[in-house]
Amino acid sequence: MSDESASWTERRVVTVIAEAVLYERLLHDLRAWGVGGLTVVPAEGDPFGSRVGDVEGGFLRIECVVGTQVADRVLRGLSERYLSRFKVVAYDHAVRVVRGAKYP
Amino acid sequence: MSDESASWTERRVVTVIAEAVLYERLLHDLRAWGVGGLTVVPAEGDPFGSRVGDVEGGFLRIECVVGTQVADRVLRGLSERYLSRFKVVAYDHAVRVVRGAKYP
Amino acid sequence: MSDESASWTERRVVTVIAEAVLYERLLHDLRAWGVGGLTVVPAEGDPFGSRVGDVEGGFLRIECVVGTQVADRVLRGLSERYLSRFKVVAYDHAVRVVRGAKYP
Amino acid sequence: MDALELVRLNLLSPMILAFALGIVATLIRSDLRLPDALYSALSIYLLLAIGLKGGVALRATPIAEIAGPALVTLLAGALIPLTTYPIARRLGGWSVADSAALAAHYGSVSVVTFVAAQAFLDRAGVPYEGFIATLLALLEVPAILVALLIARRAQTTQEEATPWTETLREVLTGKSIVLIVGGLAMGAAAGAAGVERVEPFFVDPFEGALTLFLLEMGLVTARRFGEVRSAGPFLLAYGTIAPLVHGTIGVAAGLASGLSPGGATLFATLLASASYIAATAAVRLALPEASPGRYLTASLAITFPFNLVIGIPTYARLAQAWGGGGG
Amino acid sequence: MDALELVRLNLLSPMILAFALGIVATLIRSDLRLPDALYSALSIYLLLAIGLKGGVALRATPIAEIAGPALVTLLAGALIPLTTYPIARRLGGWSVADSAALAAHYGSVSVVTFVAAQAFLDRAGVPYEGFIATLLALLEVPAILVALLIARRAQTTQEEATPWTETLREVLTGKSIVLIVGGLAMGAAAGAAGVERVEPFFVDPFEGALTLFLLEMGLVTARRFGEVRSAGPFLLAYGTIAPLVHGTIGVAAGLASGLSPGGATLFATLLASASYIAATAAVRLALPEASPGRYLTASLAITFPFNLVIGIPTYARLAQAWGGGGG
Amino acid sequence: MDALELVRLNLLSPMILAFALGIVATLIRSDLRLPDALYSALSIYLLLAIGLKGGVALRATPIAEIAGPALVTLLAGALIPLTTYPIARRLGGWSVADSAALAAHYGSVSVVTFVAAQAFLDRAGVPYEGFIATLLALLEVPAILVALLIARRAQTTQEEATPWTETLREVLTGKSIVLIVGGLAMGAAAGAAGVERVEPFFVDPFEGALTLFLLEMGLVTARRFGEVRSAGPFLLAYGTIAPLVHGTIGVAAGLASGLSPGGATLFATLLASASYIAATAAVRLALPEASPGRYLTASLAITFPFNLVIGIPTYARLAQAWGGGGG
Ligand SMILES: Nc1ncnc2c1ncn2[C@@H]1O[C@H](COP(=O)(O)O)[C@@H](O)[C@H]1O
Ligand SMILES: Nc1ncnc2c1ncn2[C@@H]1O[C@H](COP(=O)(O)O)[C@@H](O)[C@H]1O
Ligand SMILES: Nc1ncnc2c1ncn2[C@@H]1O[C@H](COP(=O)(O)O)[C@@H](O)[C@H]1O
Ligand code: NA
Ligand code: NA
Ligand code: NA
Repeated sequence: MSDESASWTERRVVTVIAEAVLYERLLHDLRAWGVGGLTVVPAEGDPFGSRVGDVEGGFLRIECVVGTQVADRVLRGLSERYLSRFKVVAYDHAVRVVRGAKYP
Repeated sequence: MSDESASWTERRVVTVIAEAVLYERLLHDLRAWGVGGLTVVPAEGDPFGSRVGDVEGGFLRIECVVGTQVADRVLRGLSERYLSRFKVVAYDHAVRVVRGAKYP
Repeated sequence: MSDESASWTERRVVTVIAEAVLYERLLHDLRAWGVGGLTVVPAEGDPFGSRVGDVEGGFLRIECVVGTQVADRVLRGLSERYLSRFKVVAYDHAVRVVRGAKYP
Repeated sequence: MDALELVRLNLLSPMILAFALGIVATLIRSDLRLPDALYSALSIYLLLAIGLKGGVALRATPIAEIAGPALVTLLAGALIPLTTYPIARRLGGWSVADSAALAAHYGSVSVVTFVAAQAFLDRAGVPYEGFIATLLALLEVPAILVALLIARRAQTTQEEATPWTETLREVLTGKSIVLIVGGLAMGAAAGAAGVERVEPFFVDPFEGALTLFLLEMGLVTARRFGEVRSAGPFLLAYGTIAPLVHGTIGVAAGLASGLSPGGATLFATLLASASYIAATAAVRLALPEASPGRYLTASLAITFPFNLVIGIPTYARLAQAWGGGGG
Repeated sequence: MDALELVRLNLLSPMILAFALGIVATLIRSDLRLPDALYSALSIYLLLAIGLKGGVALRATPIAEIAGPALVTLLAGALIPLTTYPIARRLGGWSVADSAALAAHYGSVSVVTFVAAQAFLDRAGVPYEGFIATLLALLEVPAILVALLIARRAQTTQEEATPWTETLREVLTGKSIVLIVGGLAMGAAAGAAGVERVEPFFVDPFEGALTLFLLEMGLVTARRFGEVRSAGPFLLAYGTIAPLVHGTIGVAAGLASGLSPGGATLFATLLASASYIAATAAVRLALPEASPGRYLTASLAITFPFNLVIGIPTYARLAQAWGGGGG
Repeated sequence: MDALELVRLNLLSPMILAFALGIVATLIRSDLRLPDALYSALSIYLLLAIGLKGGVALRATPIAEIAGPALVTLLAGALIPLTTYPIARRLGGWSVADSAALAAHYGSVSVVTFVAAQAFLDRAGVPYEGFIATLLALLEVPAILVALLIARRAQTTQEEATPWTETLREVLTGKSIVLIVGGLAMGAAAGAAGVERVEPFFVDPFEGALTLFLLEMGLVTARRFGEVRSAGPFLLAYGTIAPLVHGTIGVAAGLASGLSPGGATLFATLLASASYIAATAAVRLALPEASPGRYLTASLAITFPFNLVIGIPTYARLAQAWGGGGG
């Protein structure tokens, strides 16, 4: 084990910030695009923004560690199905993980 | 639309961690420095730290997607007006966004 | 001061996502590995995952700004002591900070 | 009780005062903020509590007595969006999505306004039919569906649209509907004796919890005041005239369908109020291109305080006058 | 009270109805969710409240009266894991870690099930010894320790294991134990007169708060139903037979050690219920390789609803029959 | 009631026991933690509730009766920082910022201590003037302003300082002040009859909610015990002597300005207690270079438990002795 653990791999972290109301749909789509796991943190609405979150449960910050291809697929999918219609912010960046095999 | 959506742009994400008590001031300054939107997540105090958050509402983790110039301005501004006086942590890094035009 | 503030330094942000139940142990180990401060955000369980968090207090997202060596030590330590046994996700990436001297 | 006394009773209740405090706090830029979790917890509590209470009453109500008001409710739920939509399109000059969103909000119902009206009647000592919470549940959905259907017909392009059945499912399983309908079912199943042991939680502290909730509503409402100013005269006009019209019709229809003056007041409040939970969630999902700066500002920052302060006592006064409540 | 009436009383209580509502909401894929903070707040409240109430009773109880039941409790806490472990190993063919985890969960106790049983007796008007909450505190720990010791003996490799004393400390200082034991101490120190002024918070609204908590438990339980299906027949069999066996023994042992029929019902519930707080936390820390899909699914998605709906009234009926409660 | 009985009554109240439980939980390194949202929710509740209650009393109080105590309060709010500052500078050898921060904290008031004193008197059956919550609101601000002014004068460099008016606004619109003043206004406007219907929420469960809050205070306090040790003797001395001195003066001044022994006890508690909400927020903003390891440790980890356990019964005893309450 100690052998494998020493090796870093590069993966990508995709961050999606979206109205809570989109949660179920996003989960469904992210899974379809190949995301294997994710972490959700409740976020407050944007004080500069439209404050729709104020009355309907705020925003969610979703973060998933994925491989490059999944990252591309997620960003493309979000762009096509969400970004033009909904209040969604999405970006990704490279990170260094251990045991990268867990995130294909 | 599908054309535009395929193109990634590089932007920066500035992350600011600060005592909740600074919220109003930070909002005001961030806006002045050109930040167009942001996401706030309530954070717990640092267990190694001074625990001032314990009694006055904890910390906030503020995250904003911005262009390079705004990022520089924010980090410089924070450094001048906050970092030496307040318990503030700030950093930024490059991310890949779709529809970068939204974050000048 | 304005002189020093103008200079950026590169540091690393290590992000650890772990069951809340591991909190005390993680704090202890992170400190031992040289982490000087950190920010904790409560996170919800993974809807795709085993949902153990549902009944025992969810997950934590821990974020620490550290130097390269500490980052290596933390990732290696997590890999050896946590990743194979516990539900822990950990990664790091480079960031630009002001007053890097605070995070050795 | 005369009109002035009703107004005084309403304005000086802790509920309304808390709402005012929230507004003031925002205007003086206070850092007062309720934790999001408290807001959700309170709304879950309020929805479940009115459901429970309504369910107990429902169980004791013969179907014959409720059939009339229920029918009128469903009718109103369809008619209000059908009138709101063309008004917004023509008089407001709004887009299809914006108009349909407004229709969904004004056809549906504001739970908090309803609850405030109940508390108002309790304070004034005016009796009302307990089963009216059932009508609230009935009125939550139809207007949303009608409005979405209108938008669907009017819009030609439906890029990447979610299937209609999925939208329907999302509306019907929305948390506010699940909680009210669930509460009604719980109350009806458990009955008065079964619910008695949870009354120290769901009934006695209710008005206090509502007071805290209205503090938060005040904070949220005042944050939208900026948008009221920039929204133009149509929004302001619609947000104040619509509730008066719907409320007046509601009083008449309520009395006509056999409700007591108290019941007719509540019924009027149902029609007069504009949703900002169920309808907003549905509109966010199904009509995301509609601007919250319009529908949310109208329902939350104009009609909600209007009903709280002016509407409710007005409908009560009308119901007394027409219903012969005397008083 | 006859058996049918007991079942009806149980099924139609707001508690159980709320649990059912939670299940339904998950099954129809509603977006209803309680904020995490509300879930924690309610569990802190419930634990402290039953501690307080138990402590007041404990103070008024002669040691002689409690010694018998306490001894039986400790015995049960050791025996249940000692029987569960080999059953899971042999009949289930489970791994050491999985078997020990199951043993820890079924030897320990579900606080919510206990509280639901108390509320059930209160509704039925059946008296019980107030000090039994003390036994609950006693039963939380031993089974966990025994199960971890079993696993320790059986496992050869202990890679990077945390020292045993550290694990022991973590189990003993877990929040549920601190709150119950702390509550007991507070109640015993303050006495009935001291606690009286906090009763409008900790006692009167208790059953209502429990109802809200059970709504969340329903949501959480139903999310595991998928795993029940995929978990295989052993899990389903163990999750329903074990509580019946432990509960029946519990009724007999409770009555034998001098408890009233009501007390024996509670005692049976302690034995029959399976933990999903204290034991789960301990197992996550000390046996992370055990699969939550097994131990948590069994205790939370099978045994918990089983006890709520079938177990508790069954134990109560048995205790009446054997204890001569008449009825 | 004799002194010993007062101490016993205090120590064995659920409030103080919960505080002790919180301390113990931290010392044994339990993972017990209240969600942040619960902590905020409870403090909003407590502040609004004491405001409401005080406002109802205020409405019934002739101005003449309150003028004396109010004047003394404002005086004390100015004098305590004026004495604290030089003491910290000279005897403690502290920096300007640290000394001014300490002055702000000890001149201002701890709401929880005040509320605990009220609950203590309620338990002891000692009557007091209800309007004293008004004095609490009066005492929150002046000391903070005086202390910040002192610091402003003493400091030469004010790098990037926020304009003074902005700081003043931030202090005055801080959430604790908005909630207490708002609650007072609500209570005064609604009157006893108006508030009655929210009493099952804001009044009856109050002491229980306070008990839960003190559990959290115990957790938080104990986390600072390490800093008490490292902080040196001056902090410990000031943190225990100052409340005794201020409290004793408070008893005398309270009685002299016409308060009953119960009222004088509360008044003494106001002076004796040290803020850790309003003052802390203001100091974080305006004097960020002051070390929380000093001012927060003194007010939270020393003076707060000191007043809870020793101070309050002492002031009550003094007030009885001097005020001729007999007892
Ligand atoms: N790919 C991933 N990206 C981000 N977080 C993850 C990922 N996979 C798992 N997690 C987090 O790790 C926790 C445990 O995951 P699991 O082992 O799937 O139960 C989850 O609750 C998530 O918070
Ligand atoms: N530049 C940004 N950086 C980070 N988050 C943003 C940004 N702009 C908007 N958001 C998030 O997206 C949500 C919707 O924004 P808006 O469309 O401005 O209402 C906000 O509540 C924020 O949480
Ligand atoms: N190295 C770090 N990485 C991330 N967050 C930090 C770090 N150091 C401090 N913080 C955050 O900054 C706040 C103030 O820290 P302190 O000055 O140590 O009290 C803490 O509560 C943390 O949330
Ligand atoms: Na309506
Ligand atoms: Na058991
Ligand atoms: Na003071």
